[in-house]
Amino acid sequence: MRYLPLTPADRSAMLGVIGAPDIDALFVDVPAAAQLSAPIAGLTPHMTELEVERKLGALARRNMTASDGPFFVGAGAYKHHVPASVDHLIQRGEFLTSYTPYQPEIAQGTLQVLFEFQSQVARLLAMDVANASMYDGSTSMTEAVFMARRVTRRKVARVSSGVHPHYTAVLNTLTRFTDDEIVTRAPDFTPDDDLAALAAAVDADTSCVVVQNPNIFGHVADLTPLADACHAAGALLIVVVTEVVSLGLIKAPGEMGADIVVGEGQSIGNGLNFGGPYLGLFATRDKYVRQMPGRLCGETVDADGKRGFVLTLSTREQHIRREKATSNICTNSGLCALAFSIHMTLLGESGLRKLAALNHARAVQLADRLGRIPGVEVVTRNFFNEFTIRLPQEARPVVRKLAEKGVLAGVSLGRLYPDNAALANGLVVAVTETATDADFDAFEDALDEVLA
Amino acid sequence: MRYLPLTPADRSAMLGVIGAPDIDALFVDVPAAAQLSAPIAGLTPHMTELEVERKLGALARRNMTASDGPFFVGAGAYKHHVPASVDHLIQRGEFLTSYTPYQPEIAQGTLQVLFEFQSQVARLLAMDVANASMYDGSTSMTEAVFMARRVTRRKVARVSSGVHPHYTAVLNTLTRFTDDEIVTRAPDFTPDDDLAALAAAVDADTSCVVVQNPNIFGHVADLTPLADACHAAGALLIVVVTEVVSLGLIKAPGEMGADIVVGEGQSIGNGLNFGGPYLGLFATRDKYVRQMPGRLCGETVDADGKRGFVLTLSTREQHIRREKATSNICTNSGLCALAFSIHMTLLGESGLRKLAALNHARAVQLADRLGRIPGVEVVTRNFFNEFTIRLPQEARPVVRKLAEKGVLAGVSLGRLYPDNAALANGLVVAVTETATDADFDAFEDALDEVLA
Amino acid sequence: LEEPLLFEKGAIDRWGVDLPDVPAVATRLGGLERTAEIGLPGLSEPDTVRHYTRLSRQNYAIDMGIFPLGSCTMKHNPRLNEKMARLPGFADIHPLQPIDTVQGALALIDQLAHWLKTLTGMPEVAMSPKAGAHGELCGMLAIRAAHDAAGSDRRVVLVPESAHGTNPATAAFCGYTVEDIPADARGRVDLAALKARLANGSDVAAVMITNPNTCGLFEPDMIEICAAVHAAGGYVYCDGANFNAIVGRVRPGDLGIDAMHINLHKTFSTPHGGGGPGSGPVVFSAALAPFAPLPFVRKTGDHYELVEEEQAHVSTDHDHSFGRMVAFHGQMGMFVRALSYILSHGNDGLRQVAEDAVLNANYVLASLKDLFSAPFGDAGPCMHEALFSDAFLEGTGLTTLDLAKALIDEGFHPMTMYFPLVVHGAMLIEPTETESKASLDQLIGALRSVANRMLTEDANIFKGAPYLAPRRRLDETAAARKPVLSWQG
Amino acid sequence: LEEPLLFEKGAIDRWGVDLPDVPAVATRLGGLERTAEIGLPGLSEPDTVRHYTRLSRQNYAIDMGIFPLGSCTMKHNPRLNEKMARLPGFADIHPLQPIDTVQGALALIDQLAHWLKTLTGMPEVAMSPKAGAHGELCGMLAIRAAHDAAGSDRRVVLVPESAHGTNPATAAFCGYTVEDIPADARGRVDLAALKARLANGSDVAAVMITNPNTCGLFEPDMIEICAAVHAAGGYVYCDGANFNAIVGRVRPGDLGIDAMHINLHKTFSTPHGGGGPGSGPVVFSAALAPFAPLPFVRKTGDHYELVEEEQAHVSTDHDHSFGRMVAFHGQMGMFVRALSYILSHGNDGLRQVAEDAVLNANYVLASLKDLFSAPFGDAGPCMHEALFSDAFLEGTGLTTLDLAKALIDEGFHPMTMYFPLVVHGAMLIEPTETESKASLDQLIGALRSVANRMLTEDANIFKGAPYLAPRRRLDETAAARKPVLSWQG
Repeated sequence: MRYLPLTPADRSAMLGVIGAPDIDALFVDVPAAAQLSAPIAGLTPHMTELEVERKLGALARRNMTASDGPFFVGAGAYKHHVPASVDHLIQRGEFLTSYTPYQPEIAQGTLQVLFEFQSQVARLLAMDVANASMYDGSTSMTEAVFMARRVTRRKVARVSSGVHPHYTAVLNTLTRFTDDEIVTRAPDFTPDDDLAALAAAVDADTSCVVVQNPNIFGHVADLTPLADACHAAGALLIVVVTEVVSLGLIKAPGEMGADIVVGEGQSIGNGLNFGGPYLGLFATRDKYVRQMPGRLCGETVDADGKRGFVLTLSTREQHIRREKATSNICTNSGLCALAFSIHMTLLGESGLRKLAALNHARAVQLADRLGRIPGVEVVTRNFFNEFTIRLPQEARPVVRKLAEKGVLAGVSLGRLYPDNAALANGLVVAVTETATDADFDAFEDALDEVLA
Repeated sequence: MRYLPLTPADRSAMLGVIGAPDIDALFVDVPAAAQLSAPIAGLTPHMTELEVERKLGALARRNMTASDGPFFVGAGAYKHHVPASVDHLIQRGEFLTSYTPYQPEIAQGTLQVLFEFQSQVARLLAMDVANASMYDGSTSMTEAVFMARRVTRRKVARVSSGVHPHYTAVLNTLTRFTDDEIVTRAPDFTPDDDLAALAAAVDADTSCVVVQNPNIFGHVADLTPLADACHAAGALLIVVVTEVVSLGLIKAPGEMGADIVVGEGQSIGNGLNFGGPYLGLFATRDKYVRQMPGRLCGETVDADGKRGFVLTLSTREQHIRREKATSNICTNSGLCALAFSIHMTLLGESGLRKLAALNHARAVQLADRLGRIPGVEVVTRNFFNEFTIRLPQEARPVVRKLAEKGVLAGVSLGRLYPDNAALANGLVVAVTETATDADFDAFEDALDEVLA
Repeated sequence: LEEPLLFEKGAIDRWGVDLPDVPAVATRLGGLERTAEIGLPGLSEPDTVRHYTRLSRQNYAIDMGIFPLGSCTMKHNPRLNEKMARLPGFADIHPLQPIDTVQGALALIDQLAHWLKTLTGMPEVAMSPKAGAHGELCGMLAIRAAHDAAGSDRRVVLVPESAHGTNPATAAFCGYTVEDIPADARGRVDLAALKARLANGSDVAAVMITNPNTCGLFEPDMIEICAAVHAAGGYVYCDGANFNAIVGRVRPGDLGIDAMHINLHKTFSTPHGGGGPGSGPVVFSAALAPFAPLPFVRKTGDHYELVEEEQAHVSTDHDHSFGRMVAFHGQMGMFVRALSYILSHGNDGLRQVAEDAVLNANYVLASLKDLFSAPFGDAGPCMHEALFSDAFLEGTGLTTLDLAKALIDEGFHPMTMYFPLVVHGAMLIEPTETESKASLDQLIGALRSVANRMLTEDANIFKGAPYLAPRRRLDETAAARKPVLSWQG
Repeated sequence: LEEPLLFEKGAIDRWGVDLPDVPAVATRLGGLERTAEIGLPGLSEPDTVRHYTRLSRQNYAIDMGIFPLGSCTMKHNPRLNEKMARLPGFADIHPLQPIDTVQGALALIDQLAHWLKTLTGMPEVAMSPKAGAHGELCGMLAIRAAHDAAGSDRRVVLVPESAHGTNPATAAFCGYTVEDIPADARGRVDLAALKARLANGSDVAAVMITNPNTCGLFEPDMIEICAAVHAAGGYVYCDGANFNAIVGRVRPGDLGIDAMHINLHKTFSTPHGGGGPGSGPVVFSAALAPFAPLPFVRKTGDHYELVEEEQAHVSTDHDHSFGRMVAFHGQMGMFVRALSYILSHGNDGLRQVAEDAVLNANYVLASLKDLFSAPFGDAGPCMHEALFSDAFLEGTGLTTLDLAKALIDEGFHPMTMYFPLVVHGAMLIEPTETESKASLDQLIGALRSVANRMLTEDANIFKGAPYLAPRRRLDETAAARKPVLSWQG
């Protein structure tokens, strides 16, 4: 057992010190009926490293990776190029194998990183303050709705139809047994109607309006009028961002009046990983900071007056407040936040802006090409790096056929909204800096063939 | 330029401090005729990370790797499984990006590793003292011959026909302009004759006899009689080991009377890497230590009396002795030595013995299977994990045909000895712990087909 | 050299990535260009590597020494697991790719699910919860959904005082009122008191219990407790934080529990990473299985299917699912690491894990209980962690906190302090099975040395510790009073 | 906590790898079983990771700060290069696989060779030398072989005093007698003296010269020197250690040199790894090209061939090859890293490398020369490194060594000391292009502060430095007098 340092001689010496005849003597409290006397049947015995590598390698090879061919899948998770130094640095044992920094004297590395992360996120979202990360974008959004209830003492959350349907589903699940009332609308292809309808619906019972930008169809919109409507009614505007690279090019939610901004931070520094681990971003205005969920790192000084960092405002958290906590969350995505922060540092503002501009330009180029295919219509007018096209037939089988040709073409609205036949021909296509002209050619050719 | 921190503003500020009008002013000493005013033609401009990954990735994919199928290639480089923690640890910046430990106060990490490495190597080879590593096995062997000349003040080196022909070639190259006289014999399939002939040939002019164990054909032999013959004549016995895993199972050169032992350490901790970087091992008896080439790390104390380590006996080396140095070598294989030392630590003596036993048992199994193929003869009687078979036809084309079937079958003697027709049907087959029964089946089936 | 903040070191016109030129196109941003300065400093790659390398060196980590944190199970993180998680076939696949292109990923989830179900003796597992607390929520949502489906209106959840803080927080989140379960003198659930409460238990939806409990003790009455709760019409939720103590030796399903989360980073060694990510799959009894969340993996012949919302109504085995808990399918990266760890140990090795973890904890208990106050030290063996209190420091003016900080100067991370709350000045030490005897002897030696000095030397010395860490004691009160939560430069 | 030696910590019955059971077979070892204990201690994987992690933290490294080591060119090591070198298609191929199965590897070598030849303006390159000194040997062997082939019996090699120690060692190795070339007052080769020697130069086989030289200065007469040597029937070997200063701006071939090694780890940033591995390809002029060593890569159409010994006699372009220098084909792992670095910079970026390296060095020179003695500081700009002497410390009883050790306490690695030998108490500072202005300002500040204190404070304080490093000054004399070179426990 390569991970178990005790030798048989160690074990018997230690039993001697304890005064126990054998290891079973230490399990006396376990009822006899529940004691297992042998390894559990139906499971394999220990494997060598090489055997594990072979077994897992074989499973890995059964998946088509995002780098195996043309790739245009987005809808809440994006393939960007992550510099090699990011993965190198997050694998340093001092980051990888450290604990939550409850002992700040020997965790200043993690703490300073979290402080810098919070600062980067706040600026990126144009908000005052961000927390040290949450599980992912969807759970962050739910936490934001709860926070809005705490702040406004109202219970109706009105959710845009352009919010990622998985996010809305999570919100519905987690409010099933709370007092919150979630109002949703069926999605269609016209986001401006959606925003106008939301603005019109805000009322004195509304705790918050939740809107995504760019939304699930790729649309980007000016949220300022909606923010004004919310504030006029005493409600909060919650903005969800699932593609944070967009913020290098388009106005940030904070600039458009958002009160709480949540996001999925995977795009910066983190791989696709089949959906996790990802990185929930959460930011708000200074005045609401004591209602925020999640870990916060703050600046302070040590006994010698040196600047240092600590986890702070922990009286909001479950390990202190127990049933009165703002959230039951007690883990963040520390390592993903580190990767985000390193990648953001490598980009810097100028790099982020260039990366965002590149994503947009490439998306425009592909949209123009696809729009010229007979029967294909680009539905999204204004977008960042993702847009929706309407095909002349149901999109979901088309996506499968394109995959057989080696092209991962995007996410069909049929997969996201299986019960909404009006959307069935829609396909959401994402384009990042990793797509080449050859990828565009392959996509176009394959789509031509499948539709022919 | 992601690796260049200076901004245009930095550059002009610095030129101001220097008092130079522009960068060209700093290159005034370069004759105008040699000044290039623009980037050199015929070369590409800078690439992004992604572009480099794509370009080099495409080259990498044009090679058949040792893990792509059944693999039995050895002859001086061996595929063993290296635990993941080895590569993780050698990539720690403190090891990877540190300099030669000339400032011992801030290089104790590297120095203690070298001290432990020297200790491990000395024990593995059953010698008194080992150096901190050299370029590779072949250059180590040449250095050993030079050292024998310094020790004995004689100049004839007698080289076994079982020494790797590349090693002998290197020796011949590097002694072309020295006083050394290298006596070699044409190889054949009968190693015992070779050893007996060497023992008989040792005379008063002989500085050393150089013999490899296991030799290039896989033979393992008792070198004690040869050692006795050398010592009786005042010559040194130099033993070369190219597969150090063998020393977990077979008697070490030091146990058979060797005076200098050199080896290729790649097998432990290091990948195949198409031939480099590898790791030269070099060990000898205490009495010869001041004639040793290469870096040495020794124990000492610091000003507070604490144990510490330093590079020592550097008066032997070129940066001090200049033209009187024992060798012109001023680099070792520090990082490869680190990988060796970590892997050896993970193995420990019991692990090394088990690994060696496993290699041998698998080789015996394959030899038995191949020996049953009509027309195939296993030539090597006693061996570790590598043996020679004689095919009914020239082996070199057979190897190529097997490669087309996805089987990398070994090294043909025709490749190693292109001018020796008597050996042309020979194939050297190596078997390590990485070969599976399915690999055996595939090899046997493919060979059957090719020979049919 | 002190490492400055990124914001003091970088600048918005510095960067460490090269990007190709941007093609000229007519933008389609609807006039929403971001024009104001964002304020994100960049660094060249060399400076970036140095910044984070230097920062990392301010941290303590498992790779440097023991983390004797009770209840946290900080064990060795094998590098094989990191390597496996980075295989492109796992790391570079999108959660919404067509199902036919991710069969290997679904197979991996299915195999891990099989191990978790078999090791716990439970028929169903929900893989998607993102962390232990999220798993708790998953379990309690299932319990609430089951009661609702049965038309039951129970609103009380019983939780022992010694529970993790997440337990009451989670119960409250599901709309339950929390009541304490009393403990007996040996640190276990007071069975008689519990039975008395259950006698009028028609309002009790569930009992949440940690076993082995947070005092490091196995609940010997667990089977009886479960039977009593079931008899009263409730469910038993088990906090699985301490599964490491019993994995391979005891199946929680055999005790009668209905739901339990498993912290993959604890028992199955996914790295903690300074605070996450975690992963908290939840196993369910047959009674709760129909209420498990979506999505889940279903195997039909050789083909794996991912059942998401849309198909739920055609599923027969999950037709009461309470819904989706996360956007995609859970912490795949953690699944790979956990399965790599599990396969490396096998059923024999995992059993050894529990045995060595318990042996190590009892060795620490036996080696310290003459000097440290061990509240339950004479009540028999502990499980995987040993509980002490600061009663032995009475009169010195020093506390658990001072001892912890002094331990930092000895080169160790402190133990868990002031938890569980049921013991005054608690110190909870969990060595885990990946510590050698030599490592434990060092820790024991340091603890004894510090404790002896605290009993004999000037208390003020210890009030000032640590002295040798990157920072001295930090002013947490000032940080909270006037929070500075982001760079204001 | 001090980290003990592996031999104090491990044991022969401990291990950190699992291996499958060994099949029972009749061994074929001829009775050569190793029976005596070997004495190799093992550790579990957790303890192994901890041992080496702790040891690593005793090191200084580029990832932590500047290495201002003149002549060593310690620059940032991009992690992309490490990633590329680990692609299985490069890392997991055997040097003796059939040529058809390694076409990508040979193509890579060919591409790197193309870059090296084009950057140096030389028509041939030998890729196999394993390090800079090995490359020197390669170059000098080719020179010797060329003279021998021409029937010339020249036996003298001229080398400047300021040369790297490897130069005379290499010349001697090839059977040559070494004579010094004098330097002029500006630290350059004394052209008149050299010409005078070459006037009777029929015994001169070659001149070995470093350019930019080890004083950090470009030899302005280089073209004339080469012409004079050639006129005298000799060859010019150029030590390429300082190629970083001119890469992309000057092609050595344009200066007239005949052979030059290139330290890939210096100019092209393969990691130094605490002392190696290196890689030292050698470029050759047309005159020496036929004598280049085997093996080499030859491209025919789209197919790459590896020409090894056996084919040498059918080759037309290498029929005078002096033979094989290493067992296989050179440092493939380093080739991949170097090409990754080269492609990342491109021809424009490499030129910028030289410019920034020279700019950084001149900035250091300009910022220190008022305080430090700069022997050639007024003679014009330096190239990529700045040379100082300890003359300014005269009378204090302190030396370059003391300053270096004091710098350690400031958090920096010292500069190169006592080299080149032509300057008393030399301090040679090479920042490289990957240091930022802020990093240089920190170093300059520390150097000025230390120097000022050395001029004013008690000398004994500095004799005792370093105080803050993992170790104080080590007794090197004791280590050499009675060497302890391996564990004797």
